[in-house]
Amino acid sequence: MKLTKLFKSAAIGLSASMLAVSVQAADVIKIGAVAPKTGALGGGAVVTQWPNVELWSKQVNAAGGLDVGGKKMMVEIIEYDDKTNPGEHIKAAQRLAEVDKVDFIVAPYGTGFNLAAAPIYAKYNYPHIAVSAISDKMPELTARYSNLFFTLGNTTSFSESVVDILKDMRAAGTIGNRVAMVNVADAFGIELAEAARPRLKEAGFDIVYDKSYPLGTPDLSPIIKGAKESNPDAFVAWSYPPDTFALTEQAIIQDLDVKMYYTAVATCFPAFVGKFGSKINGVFGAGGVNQDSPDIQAYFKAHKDITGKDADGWASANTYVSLQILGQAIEGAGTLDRQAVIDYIKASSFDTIMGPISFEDQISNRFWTVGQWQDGKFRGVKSSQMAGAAPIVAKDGWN
Amino acid sequence: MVETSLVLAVQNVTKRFGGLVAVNNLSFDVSRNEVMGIIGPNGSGKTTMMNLISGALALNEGTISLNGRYISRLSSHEINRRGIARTFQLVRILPSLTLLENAMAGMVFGHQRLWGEQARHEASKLLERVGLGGQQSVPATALTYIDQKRLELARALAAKPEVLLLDEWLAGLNPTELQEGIDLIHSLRDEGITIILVEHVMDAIRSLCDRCLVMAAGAKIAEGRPQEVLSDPEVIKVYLGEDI
Amino acid sequence: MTSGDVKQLVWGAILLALAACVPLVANGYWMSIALTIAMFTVLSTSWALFSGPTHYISLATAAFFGVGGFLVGTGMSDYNTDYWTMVVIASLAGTVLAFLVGLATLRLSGVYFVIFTLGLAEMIRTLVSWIQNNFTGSRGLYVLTDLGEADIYIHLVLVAALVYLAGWWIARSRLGFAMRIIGNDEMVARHVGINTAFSKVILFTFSGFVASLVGALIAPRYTYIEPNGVFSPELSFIVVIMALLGGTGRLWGPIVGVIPFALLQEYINANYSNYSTLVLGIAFLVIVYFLPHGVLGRLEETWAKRRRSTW
Amino acid sequence: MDIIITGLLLGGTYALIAFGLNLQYGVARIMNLANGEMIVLGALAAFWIFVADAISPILTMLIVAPLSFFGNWLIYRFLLRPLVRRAKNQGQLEVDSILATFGMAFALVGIMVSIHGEYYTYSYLAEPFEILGETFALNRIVAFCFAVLIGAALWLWLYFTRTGMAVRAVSVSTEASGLVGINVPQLSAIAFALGGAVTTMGGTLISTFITLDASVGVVFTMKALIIIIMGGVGDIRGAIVAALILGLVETAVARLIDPGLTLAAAYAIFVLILLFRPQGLFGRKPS
Repeated sequence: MKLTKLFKSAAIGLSASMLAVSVQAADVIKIGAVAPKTGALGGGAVVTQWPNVELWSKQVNAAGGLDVGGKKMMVEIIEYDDKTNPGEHIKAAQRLAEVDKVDFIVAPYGTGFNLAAAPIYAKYNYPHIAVSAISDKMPELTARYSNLFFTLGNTTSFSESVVDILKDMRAAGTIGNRVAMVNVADAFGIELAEAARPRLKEAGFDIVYDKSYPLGTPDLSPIIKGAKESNPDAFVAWSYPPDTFALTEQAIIQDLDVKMYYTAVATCFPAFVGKFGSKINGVFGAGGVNQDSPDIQAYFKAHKDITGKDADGWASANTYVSLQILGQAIEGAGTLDRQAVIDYIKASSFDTIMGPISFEDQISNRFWTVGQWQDGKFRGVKSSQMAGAAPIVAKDGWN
Repeated sequence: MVETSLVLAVQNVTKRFGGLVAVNNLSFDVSRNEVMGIIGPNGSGKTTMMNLISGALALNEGTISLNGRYISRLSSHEINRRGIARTFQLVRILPSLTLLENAMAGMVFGHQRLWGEQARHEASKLLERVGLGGQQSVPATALTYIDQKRLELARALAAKPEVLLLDEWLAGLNPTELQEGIDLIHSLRDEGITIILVEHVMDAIRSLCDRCLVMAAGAKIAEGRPQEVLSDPEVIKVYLGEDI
Repeated sequence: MTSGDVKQLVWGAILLALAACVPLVANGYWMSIALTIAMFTVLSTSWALFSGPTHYISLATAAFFGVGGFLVGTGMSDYNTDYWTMVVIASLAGTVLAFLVGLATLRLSGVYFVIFTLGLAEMIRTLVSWIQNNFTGSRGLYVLTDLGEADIYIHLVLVAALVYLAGWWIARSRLGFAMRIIGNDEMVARHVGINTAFSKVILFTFSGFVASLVGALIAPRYTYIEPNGVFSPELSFIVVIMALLGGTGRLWGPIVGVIPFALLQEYINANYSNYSTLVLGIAFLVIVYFLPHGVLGRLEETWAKRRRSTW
Repeated sequence: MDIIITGLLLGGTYALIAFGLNLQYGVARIMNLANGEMIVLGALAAFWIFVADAISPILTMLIVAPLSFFGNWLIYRFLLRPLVRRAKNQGQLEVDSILATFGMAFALVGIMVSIHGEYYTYSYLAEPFEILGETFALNRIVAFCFAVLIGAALWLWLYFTRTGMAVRAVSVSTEASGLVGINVPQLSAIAFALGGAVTTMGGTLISTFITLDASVGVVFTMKALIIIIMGGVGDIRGAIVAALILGLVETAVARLIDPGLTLAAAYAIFVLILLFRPQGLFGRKPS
């Protein structure tokens, strides 16, 4: 008796919840996100990628959802940890498409992952707005995958901008011709160092120290010592997050006194200034934002209020922008039809916290390339077509 | 005549472990069809000598030759393939294999190379011979210590060796088993196998050995027929202590 | 060949044929799981061909796998070589490397062997990074082919067929018998005339060849090859663990570890996405404590029981 | 000179990584693949407490050590002891402990990610310190001093106390030690717990100059394994010598040849040593 009752109520509950799901499904836009929470890139994705997914979805839902052809639809995020493993990522992407049947996806984190997953997302024709990917193969890839968009820029412009800064500083008489350059022996560091080498030489700089170090080197003091002995005017490191911290710590300790000091990824992280405080005033790093823009300031505030964390000074905003683009494209197309949304992205200009963004052959040419820590803020100083670049200052010791 | 019957020649062999000289400039010959005993107190280098012959250890100086060809630089599997098989002082069976497989192990890769049905057939005959018939598919771990020794002998014989090295193979047998063991070794000799044995059981040495080599502290102190050697005062002194 | 041997071959062929039919029914998601399973089945089974009988735990899989993937990437990106040419070159290079590594490890045993292979794999990984950085001058390694997951899967099933056939043959050959003797007692093995070095190197080389072939075949799935990704030491550990989980006593042992483990991992990732690592760890501990002899051991126990109860 | 000091400092770091695992593997016979995660746990504690209350990592280390000892003791008692008991031989135990500690490593990573998924980085004693006119990082020097202290304390304990002698006996032969009346299970538990405590202390110290994150543990596990194997299992002197060799080689290669080859050179040295001494520098020859 009791048992049948239990069964009955369970059955009613089950069908009710199934009903709820199907009702909900009609009103909800499902968006899948696969990025690392653990593994080699976990530490970076947790700063740059995940908080923005959270921030954007909460903001959209707080505003009542996205307007899809006159109907307000809430967004629901389905997230998976790819453990910084390409195989895992591909599997999770397939699961999003086949099992969860998500309507859209958030692009993966990291160059390799965006490229590894591109064929999968292309197969299901998801608009794939790759943020954290820097490559010179972008034109070839966008030709191959018509759903793929790039926003963060390419290797060439990143290395060119650094060379431009060196040229500017040399012209101003702050530095001479001696440049020490190091790179992490990983695809990212190798590509950038290779792109920079001929440009530096062409611009008449002497590369007085040019070495790589393996990923995961525990002690980078020999690098800084070696660089210091070469008596450079400028120091450029195509580095990854843990080495960016370690190189800078050693540079401070060894007092590597250069007027131009550049480290690449993670220089813009809140943890970077959190660790070094005012000592890193004048340090250059990859990326940047326009700190004076009211939109950016509002974004930073919302980021802190909603996720409880500080945004970084570069890729965070870009990641958020890519989600803004996706949201606006869905609203603009007025449908969840992916091809329509892709076509809309290709054809339209988007009003984002970084200003208007549009795509030319699926590649956006508006992005920051170099930023600099100036009085506690990471300001964009070099860019491709961005407004509001701050003037560069020479580094004046490690105080 | 004497020349052709020489099977194994050990010449001026020395083996050192760090500062310890385990075998010191030792020489002896073994003729075809002979049973040669190596005796001596514990730690006198008997087992080391066996290991040098079988290639388990590399010697420092000297040479060992089999049928006139040097084997002292060869590795143990090559020595085995030339026709020297052995048993170990502390029994080494192959625990996860069956009895039949244990016996077969000796004939697949060594001096005699059989495989397949023929090998199985020969191996089961050998098991029969050492007294382990009818237990072919029993796992080797199920055997008693004594039966494990029989099994090890079967494995050594499986190679159809020219020279068989027995390292205290008779130790620990009860009188009945001992007699069986001695008979077995006799019959092996009758088949033309040359045998070198390290042994403490004096009865066995007396009844089995044609010749004996007495070692003390790595060196040879006597060599000859068992009766002569065992009555040598020097040998008695070594065995029973200085005082007598 | 006994009738039992033939029966095994027929069964194996039927199962592999069934496995080859998976792309006909699976959707993309199940296809990618099947691909993962196929990849680890081949890697773990070929690993166990060497490590199962000898009990030598090799952590060098990633080195060979990495050489396969990396050479395919380099050849296609930097030298515009055709994919299949590179697959052949890469697996040959992996084989030669495995042969050299096999020779180098001969004197080692136990945990020294385990860690030696780990250190060697790491050395190769950092050397490759350095060479790429300084000489090949690559700007990102792309493996752009028209091969879909189903194609790659079929390739892997073919390699699996090769591995199982090799395993089946080895188990019936002198070589397999020699390996079992070596696993029992290497000293005895030498004294019954087995060239232990030769036997070990042969099998080690074969498993290295398979790993590099798999690395080359799976490369199109990743599109973009990073040395630190394909040489990941984690892969070596996972291969060992899946094989041990299944059981290395039989040729089909690893696969009964790979399939449930891959599915379990998938289930955890799908349902506990925020805590997947934690839940996976706990699941692991539960497996170790409740399946003491691996899946294979449990299966054989159950069969033994059933047989006893029916008789 | 500069190279030697830098190399020694790095070697000290490596010694900190390897001491604990050496005790755990050498005595308790547990090939602990979660060793690196213990290091990261120590680093996480230091980072967390430093960022929250600006408490010195040195102090944190003293708080963490007994906690870690207790925690590792529990792990051994309740998770590993059953494995030791059911293992029929050393090989079986090795396989089981690899599987079990691999699971533990996963679980620990999962826990740490949920506590703090970002990089653990902060500045503590990141100041220049001059020795013979060359500049070194003070935090590395402090860590080196502690490595020396911990190493010396372990050595004194192992060679001059009754328990220490018993521990060494167990490391030579578990069976024989049991026969002469040594309480092997209890000593193994102590060695494992102490090893864990030392490892965590190492992690706390290392966090002052290396940026870690929750998933980085496996890198340290591999380094530690290589060091103890290079030194010879269970030998504390071996671990120290191996750690210093690695530190010196890496630094010398970085300064004199190419920083890109540091790790390759370190592994090459390891490989060469094992080729010529298959039992490690101080290991006993297998009989």
